[in-house]
Amino acid sequence: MFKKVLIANRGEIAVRIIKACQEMGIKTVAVYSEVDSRAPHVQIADESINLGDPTPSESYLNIPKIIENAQSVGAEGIHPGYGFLAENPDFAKACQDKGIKFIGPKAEVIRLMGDKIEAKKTMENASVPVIPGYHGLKQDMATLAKEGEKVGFPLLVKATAGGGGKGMRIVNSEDELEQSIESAKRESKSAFGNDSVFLEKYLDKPRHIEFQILADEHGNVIHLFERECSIQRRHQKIIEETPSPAMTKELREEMGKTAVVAAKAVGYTNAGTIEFMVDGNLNFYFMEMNTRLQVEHPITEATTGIDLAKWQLKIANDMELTIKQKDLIQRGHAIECRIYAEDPSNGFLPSIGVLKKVELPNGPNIRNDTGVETNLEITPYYDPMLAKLVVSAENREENINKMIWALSHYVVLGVTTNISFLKKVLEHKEFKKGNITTHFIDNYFEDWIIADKGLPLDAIIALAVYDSIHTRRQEVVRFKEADPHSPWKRVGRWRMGV
Amino acid sequence: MFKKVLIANRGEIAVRIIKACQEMGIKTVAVYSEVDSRAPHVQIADESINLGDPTPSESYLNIPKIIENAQSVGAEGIHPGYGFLAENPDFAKACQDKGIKFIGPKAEVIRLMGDKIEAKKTMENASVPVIPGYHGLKQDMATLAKEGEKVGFPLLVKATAGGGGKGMRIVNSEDELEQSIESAKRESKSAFGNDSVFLEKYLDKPRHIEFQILADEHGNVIHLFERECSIQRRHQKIIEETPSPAMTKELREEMGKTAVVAAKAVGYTNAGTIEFMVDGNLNFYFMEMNTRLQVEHPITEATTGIDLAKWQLKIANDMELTIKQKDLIQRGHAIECRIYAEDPSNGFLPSIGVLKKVELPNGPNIRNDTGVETNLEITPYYDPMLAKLVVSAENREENINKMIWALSHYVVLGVTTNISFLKKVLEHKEFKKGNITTHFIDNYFEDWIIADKGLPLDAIIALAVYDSIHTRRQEVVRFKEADPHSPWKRVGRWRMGV
Amino acid sequence: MFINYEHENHVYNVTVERRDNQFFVTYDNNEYTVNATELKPGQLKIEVGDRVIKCVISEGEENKFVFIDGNIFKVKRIELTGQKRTGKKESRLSSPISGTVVSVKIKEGDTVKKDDVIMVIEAMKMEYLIRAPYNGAVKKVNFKEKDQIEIGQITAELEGKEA
Amino acid sequence: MFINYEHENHVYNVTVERRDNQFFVTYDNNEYTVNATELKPGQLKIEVGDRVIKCVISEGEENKFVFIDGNIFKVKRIELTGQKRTGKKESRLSSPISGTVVSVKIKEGDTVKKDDVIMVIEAMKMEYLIRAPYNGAVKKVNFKEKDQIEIGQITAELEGKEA
Repeated sequence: MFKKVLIANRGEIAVRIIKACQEMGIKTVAVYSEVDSRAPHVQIADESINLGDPTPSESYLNIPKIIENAQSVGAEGIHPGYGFLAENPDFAKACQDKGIKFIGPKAEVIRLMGDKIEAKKTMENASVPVIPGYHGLKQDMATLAKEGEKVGFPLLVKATAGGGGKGMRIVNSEDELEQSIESAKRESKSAFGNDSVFLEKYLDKPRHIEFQILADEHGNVIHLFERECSIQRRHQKIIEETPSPAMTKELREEMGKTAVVAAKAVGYTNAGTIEFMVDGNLNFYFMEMNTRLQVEHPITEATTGIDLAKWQLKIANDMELTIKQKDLIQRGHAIECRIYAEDPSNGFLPSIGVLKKVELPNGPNIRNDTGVETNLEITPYYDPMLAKLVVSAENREENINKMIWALSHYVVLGVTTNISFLKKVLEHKEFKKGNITTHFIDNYFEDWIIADKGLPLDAIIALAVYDSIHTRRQEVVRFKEADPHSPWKRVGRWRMGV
Repeated sequence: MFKKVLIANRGEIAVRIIKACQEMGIKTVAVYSEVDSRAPHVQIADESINLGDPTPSESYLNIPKIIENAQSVGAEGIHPGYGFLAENPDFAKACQDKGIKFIGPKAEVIRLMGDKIEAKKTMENASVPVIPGYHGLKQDMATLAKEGEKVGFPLLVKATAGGGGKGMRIVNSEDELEQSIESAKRESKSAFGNDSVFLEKYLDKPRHIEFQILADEHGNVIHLFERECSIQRRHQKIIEETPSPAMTKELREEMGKTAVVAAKAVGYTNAGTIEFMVDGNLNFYFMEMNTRLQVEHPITEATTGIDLAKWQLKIANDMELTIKQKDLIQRGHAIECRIYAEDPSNGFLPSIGVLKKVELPNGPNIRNDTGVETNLEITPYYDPMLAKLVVSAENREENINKMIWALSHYVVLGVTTNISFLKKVLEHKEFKKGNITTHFIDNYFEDWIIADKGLPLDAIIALAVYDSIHTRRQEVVRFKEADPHSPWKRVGRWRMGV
Repeated sequence: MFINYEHENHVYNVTVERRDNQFFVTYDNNEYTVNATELKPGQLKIEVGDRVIKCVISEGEENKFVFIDGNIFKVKRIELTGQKRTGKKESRLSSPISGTVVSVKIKEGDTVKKDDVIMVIEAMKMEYLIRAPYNGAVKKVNFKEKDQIEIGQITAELEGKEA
Repeated sequence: MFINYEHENHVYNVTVERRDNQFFVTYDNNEYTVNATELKPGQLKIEVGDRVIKCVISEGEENKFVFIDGNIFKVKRIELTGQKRTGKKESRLSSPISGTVVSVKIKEGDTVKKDDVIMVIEAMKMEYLIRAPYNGAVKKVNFKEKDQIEIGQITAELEGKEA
């Protein structure tokens, strides 16, 4: 097994991988940018390296700097986590060239699957169903506009190199097509250094259902069942669950087999995910392959009992998969909620600031994957996901109630979070019935505003008591002496002049 | 389902049950004695009741006071946890008489199983194997001495009403018999109000292996596999695991069936445990039945995916078991370590004081069941168990490493704990091989002393740095001005004059 | 003691008097007699008659954060002096986030229509569009491509009127 | 600064000087130059050459607790004045725990043999036996049945000598 591994990431995923390594007796090296010097992943790692400037391109995306440091500390492997360099084939290649094991698939496979157009072609050739669309190389506006009309509206514009909703636009009519293409290209250029896009049919009642794959370097490939990831805002998943409420035994078997075929078609190794779109009639289409550990991997771990991060390390160490497909059992139900520093009542705008208090819910079958703690500052440099809350129970109904309990006990003060919003989604009667699609948030929560009834009485009483305890005596006197005839001294609620 | 349940307990088990209730939408009522007024179980409950005097007989063992309070707050059920009133048939009866549902088996069954002699007779009649011994009613010293010689040495003296090592003595030779019987009787009298004892053959290479039972009130009984509980100090379990390293598929099936037979023989309902002794040749004998939720129930939950506390509530609500024996699967491996405020290098003497800092390890498949937190005081009134650490993994070897990692990151400052000791046990090569018996601690750790090499260099450096940061300037000056010729000013380690 | 809390453009006036662990809170013409204990810093247990309020309160630089019943409220304690204060006007021309300007769609003198995109700001790997709140003429553009912009800064000035 | 730490009847003498975040620690004739940061109250990250020490230190009323590398050490900082201090003598006649006396086996004037049980104390539902540390005669019995006894209190006085 590796003696030392560098984790080229930050936040909760760096923490999760560091712990997996430490449990296996592998020494860990964290990297961090200046603003992250006191972050939990730095605190728990055995060693840590300052990458300097917080701008991602100067730190967590800086390939030469990371590779040089890995060499200088003698790391035998690099785990890229997700995001940043996880799906960058040049990084995987650079590791390989320097004799460092990249903990993930081969660079060629990352490159192939990273090109969404080539990926679809490869899958079509392997008889994996794909969504109709335009995946051509001609990227001029005239061609794209023409092809877009052929595919028909609504359609999706997607960045060829994209992922996680970046460089993606829904186009409802011809009018919006050009501006959407332009904007998607620009976002993709900035995020991935590539402005190529493709167009795709937009499905009716679409669900996003993906299959987890593990493949060793000896030709063995298994799938670890599905994850339902339809609950998305701004095309980013916020709630994932498994099993999917839409799934039948037969469909699961068929999609699972297809996922294994897809992975084998590209000679895939290590952990990966085949993302499918499933329509209202349970037709499924290959969407893309994520060549890395997913954010939502814990729900698969909770229901299968398999530690995916540890298997990534074992596979990268040339170990053969000892788990057989027939021995795998999906048991119980798991949900993940992503805790974001963002404002759901204001277009999910990220929120920054100092975390004045973080207190996590805990109990049986409650898993907190977190990269933050009290007094840490949330900066605008990186993704605003603070933590993941993963719960599991014997069945979906119990589990939804468990998640609502856990969210109700999740304290994050100092930045605006999506916690209340997540709770409202879980409490929604259509969610409880399992009637979800990727449009769920847009359909039911478009104009959602937190606390639309204002500050509740209990909060007012609590604040008054708190201030009464914490206000210094001289201040109390000053307040007491305030003009008793002031028009502001009536006691109640009123709207400020706007 | 119940609308409101009172939890007649404290510490981690009260916390665990309160959370189970809350997830199910049941309002909870905590009870507490004066010294526990700020304990976590009081903080998280929906309501709480002060029982006053910390002496157990005045508070957590005070049946009329608890029942009156349950009535006055309108609790429909009482969960007794473990210890205190959990196995007190009078309490179960008193609940029943007042129309409050006791969440556990019927009073008669508790009474029958609480009488160790009657319990064995009942089991023998049901063809459940029992250990040879004297279980007679004659309790005079002459009879006991004579019967003891018949059973032969070594033998065990056990309190008829006992449990958890209280009122239990091992007797190696005739010389020790009388004093041991006397002492066991006294301890039993004080703990259970009953000084009746029995004598029992002491087995070779004995393992303590128990089976978890769930029985509904409609005649359905299932078992949830075994727990290996051989690692004990002073006859109290400190490390439990499942599956047992000694178990074979055939033995598991046979013991499981026997456990179900035993439960059915007494008309058992709700969650319970059949404790067996297993000798070096894998012969097994019924030892006793625990008519309650066990301390170590989480390892069964981790490997079966079943929430035992929730099932207790469902069964008490007349629900039928929906889990069938054939659908149950034991998956992966789970270990529990009991974190005690006690000093393993000094006869496991309890330690009291204020918890200056509590920081729990966390990560995937790490469960912390705890009833304490930073700044809480550990008083001499109750059992010194602070918390339970439960970890699970794909297999035993990985799981032992995981537990060692978790214990190494478990911070409890302010009282002496058994954490370092637990780690040493897990690291022992015979433990790793699974070669364990109930004598394991006595055999390998009799004279164990923490940190026998004294304070390590790193601790000295850390302390010096800490004090340098935290000593006020004027104090530093005073230290600087200390007599430079003092004989104490050589820098190193020396033993104090004794 | 008389206190004003501001929460989402509303002001809540409340008085509180303390006697040991008992507090008398008056709000909206009702008086509440409550018993309260601070279990841990910021963590209060408050009894109002039969009801128990559990909450966690934490102070930021400007705001207080109240966690209560699973919800969080950001509140500012304000001093009112008898002068009616004017609430901060939220302008749709101000940046909703600190980030980098990636595209400027207008220049001085341009005429824009309501909802036209005038600037694109990128932060945390997402794009945010600034749209014209009304029809008008561009008077001044305050940022150019690649500039850093802070939350609340005004992206551009428009002549025209709010619809 | 010169400091003495007591740990399990041993004294450790150490000096430390600070310059910003750099510390010069001398122990047992070696000097260590270390860089240290207090990440959170009591949580230190200390770099000694290539090595990183992570520890958590917490202060009780009398003792400091050091968590390091999975182990915990209870340490007392003591002042030594040049007078050789005598270590506290652990007497086997003192109670190892606070609890209740459940049985007294001896009375004044009795003769006891080494290891005879002289008193039984119950605490936290467990029994602890006080045994005679040597052969001797009972001079005084300080507690009777049902008395409360505190940790360290002397259960009885014996005449005789330690073997």
